[in-house]
Amino acid sequence: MTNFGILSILFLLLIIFIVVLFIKSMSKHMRLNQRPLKIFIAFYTTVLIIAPIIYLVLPKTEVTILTDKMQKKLSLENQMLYNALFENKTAEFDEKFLVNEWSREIKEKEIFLKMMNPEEGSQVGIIVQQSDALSNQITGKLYRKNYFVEEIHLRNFDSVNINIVDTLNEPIITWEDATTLVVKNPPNKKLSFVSVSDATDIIAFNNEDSRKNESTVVKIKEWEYAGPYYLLITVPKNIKVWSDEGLRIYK
Amino acid sequence: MQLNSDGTKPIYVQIAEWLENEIIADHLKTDDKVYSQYQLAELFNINPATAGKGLTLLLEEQIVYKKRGLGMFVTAEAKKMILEKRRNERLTLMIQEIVLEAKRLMVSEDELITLIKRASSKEEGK
Amino acid sequence: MSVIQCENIEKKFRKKKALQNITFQIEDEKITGLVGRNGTGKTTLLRILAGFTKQTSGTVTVFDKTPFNNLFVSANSILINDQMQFPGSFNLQDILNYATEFYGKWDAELAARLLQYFRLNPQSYHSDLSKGMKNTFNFIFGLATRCDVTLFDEPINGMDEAVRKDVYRALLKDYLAYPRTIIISSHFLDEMEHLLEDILLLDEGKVALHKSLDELREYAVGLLGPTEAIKRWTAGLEVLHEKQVVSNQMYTVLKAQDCTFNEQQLLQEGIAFMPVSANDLCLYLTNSRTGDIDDVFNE
Amino acid sequence: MSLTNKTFAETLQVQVKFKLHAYLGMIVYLIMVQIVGILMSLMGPTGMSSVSSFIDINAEMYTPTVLIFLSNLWAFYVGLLMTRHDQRADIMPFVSTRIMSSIGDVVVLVALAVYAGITAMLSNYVVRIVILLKSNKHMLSDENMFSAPEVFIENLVAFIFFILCFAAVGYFLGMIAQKSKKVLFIIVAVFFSMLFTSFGQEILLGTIKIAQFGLFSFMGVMIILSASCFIVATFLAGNLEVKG
Repeated sequence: MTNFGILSILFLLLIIFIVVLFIKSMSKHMRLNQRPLKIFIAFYTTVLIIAPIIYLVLPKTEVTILTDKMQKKLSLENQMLYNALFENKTAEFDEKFLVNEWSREIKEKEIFLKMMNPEEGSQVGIIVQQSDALSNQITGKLYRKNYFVEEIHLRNFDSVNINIVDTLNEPIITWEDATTLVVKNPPNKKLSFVSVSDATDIIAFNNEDSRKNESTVVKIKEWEYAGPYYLLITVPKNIKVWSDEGLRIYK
Repeated sequence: MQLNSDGTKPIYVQIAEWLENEIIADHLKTDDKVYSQYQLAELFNINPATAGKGLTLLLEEQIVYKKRGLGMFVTAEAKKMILEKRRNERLTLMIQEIVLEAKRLMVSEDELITLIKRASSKEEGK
Repeated sequence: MSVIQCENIEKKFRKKKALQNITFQIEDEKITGLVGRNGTGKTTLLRILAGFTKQTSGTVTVFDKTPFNNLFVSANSILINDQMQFPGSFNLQDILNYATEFYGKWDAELAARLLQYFRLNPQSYHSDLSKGMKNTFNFIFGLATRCDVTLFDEPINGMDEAVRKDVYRALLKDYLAYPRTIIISSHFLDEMEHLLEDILLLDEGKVALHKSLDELREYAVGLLGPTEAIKRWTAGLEVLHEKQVVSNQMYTVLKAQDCTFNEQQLLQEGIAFMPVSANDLCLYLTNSRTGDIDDVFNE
Repeated sequence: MSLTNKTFAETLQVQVKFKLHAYLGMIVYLIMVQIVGILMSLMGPTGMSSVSSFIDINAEMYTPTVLIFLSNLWAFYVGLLMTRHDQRADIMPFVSTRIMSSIGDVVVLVALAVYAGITAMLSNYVVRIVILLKSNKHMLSDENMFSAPEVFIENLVAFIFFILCFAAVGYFLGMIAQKSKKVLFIIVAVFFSMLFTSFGQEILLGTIKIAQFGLFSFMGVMIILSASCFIVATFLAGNLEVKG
């Protein structure tokens, strides 16, 4: 700490020196008269006084910071969805988690599932379900569970968790040919968060709560099953499903 | 009116002389109020103390008199006294010059007196 | 009543003595001329009186108070010099406005009228003025404060002759209307000696003379005549100044009190009496006695 | 002879008004410094980012830190400048004593520090407006003077004292420099040697620690530092002659 302290003080003195030189050279070139001075100062001051009011009325996209209770509830929902997917009882979750649905008639007796860029880690969990129907109809349902950003530490703030599910891009699911279904990870999504404060760390008083800023990290919660998406594919029994990654098929 | 400030004559003397001239010229008559030292100071652009000194000079010679709180006024004999004084001064000066000149020309005192007497009788004979 | 009293003032800058053994008193409502050659400590003396500088030893009182760090003295005295400066962002009008607030007896109308007369634009800036105009403004400032002790240090430097004349006149008129203690130091003694009542002559940090101007005029006499005759008459007397005019004629200045000789005799020997002007006398009193500039070239 | 006899307080009042006007230029420098501070805040916010396989998260933090820092430098400079001969000479044509002039300087510095503190805090809101207008970012935490007035006021008060302390140190060093360049050199040398010795560091860090206990101890440290600087400087000024 002490070495760092010395360096920062030396750095501070260097900047003092530069600023003093800057102001000195400025004062040589400027002719400051009373009236324009007063007008300028009054203008600046007025702008500053109005600024907080403007700031207050400007529209802002606020994020909901999850409480522990909320987060538990959301996690529970995720768990229930997960269970439902394997028990073919998804109907009650459709309203909340279903983001896309399709069906397709195929002539062949088999289909191939292909994952694009699996080395990045799939963001989509695929569940294949056999139905008793003897048609050539294949249906797909894309679910998106609750998804959190966890532990955003910002200076004096506690770490916060945020449900970012609404903001994610969807995976891309396409038919490469008549029998090959390709699932591609969702395109990269950039999320920017801003926090503003009147407090600075120069005068961070010995307040235990505001001292958790030793490590500033953003962590994305790793779930037991990777990725925020599930793709539920329902195929008739007479159609075989193949995949390079191997599959468990549920009845 | 300009004062001569080359140092030949102190300013207060010049002020006194100027006031005397005013009296001789009858611009100031008996019992007239004389300019105050402040008026004189402003008139001649001089320090009032200097002007005051000029007035004091006249006061001492009794050409003016002081009325308490009112100022200085011309005395009745002022004009006469000034004329007398100037006459004396001028004559003394001229005689001095004559004496000096006579000495240079090696004219004796007796001869000089004779010369003066002759000039005087000539003047009377006119 | 004496407004200014100095007793044995000494002022040292490092080791150099700027003033020594200065003792004098200045009475109320007098205009005193402070004269002396360059570097004889006139400015230092005025700065001590104004409380800008502290004397090394001795006592100074202005209104019976020590001027250094004294608010009362500061409120009732002003020193005008050409190093006077005002905040760069103030125009002349701003300066005058503040003077109204600072000085109890400030005459704003007089200041405004003088500014107009001397063609100084109230909207202009002090630092933009030429030297003469700056000094004119400073003079107006000093006059309008109506301070009971007003000190002018070389107030007329850089002014042209017409302005100088007006300035003298303005000073006199305002002094007549509002008498106060004024000290003026100036090189132009013969131009303004009619304004002065007293003369304080400094020479090499000491008071050489402190007299009324009239006394000064009668203080010395000049004798002009044959060298040999003058030498004979002035033997043993204090000679203030002497100068060989032509080979056998010389000019000598003596104290008037010493000249008890018979004028007639002197005149007979061809020696003429001449009055000595105050300006010349001050020069003689402060010149080094060992001759003048001519002697440098006569070697 | 009728002499004016104004009280110390009356004259001081006029003098403070005079000096505030004379230092209007300094306020303009402050504004310029703050504008630089606003730009610096916008260019380099304190923040961090994290990249996961398909989400990049970037989080930024905007506080008045830079503005306070720059305002402090400005205050230091103004304090230093006030002690310069030509600045002190500005009052000489008017009514003053050296001590009064110095007290006037202190009052003006306090006023300037208050102004600088308020404007520095408010400048942060200009930064916020620009951020909001530039892109619609998610507000992770919006702490402002309406939602958390206690934070605003606490920091404002602390900043004013912080700025004042810088001004006081500048004033003190400037006055020392006027008195003797040698002493100034010694003081600066002592300060630097303190940075490099463990004992000196302990003193400095101890002071910082005490200051960090809370608003009141921070104010206490700042007041003690500023007051001692001002008192010594005023004492020096009382004996300081105006050179000519």
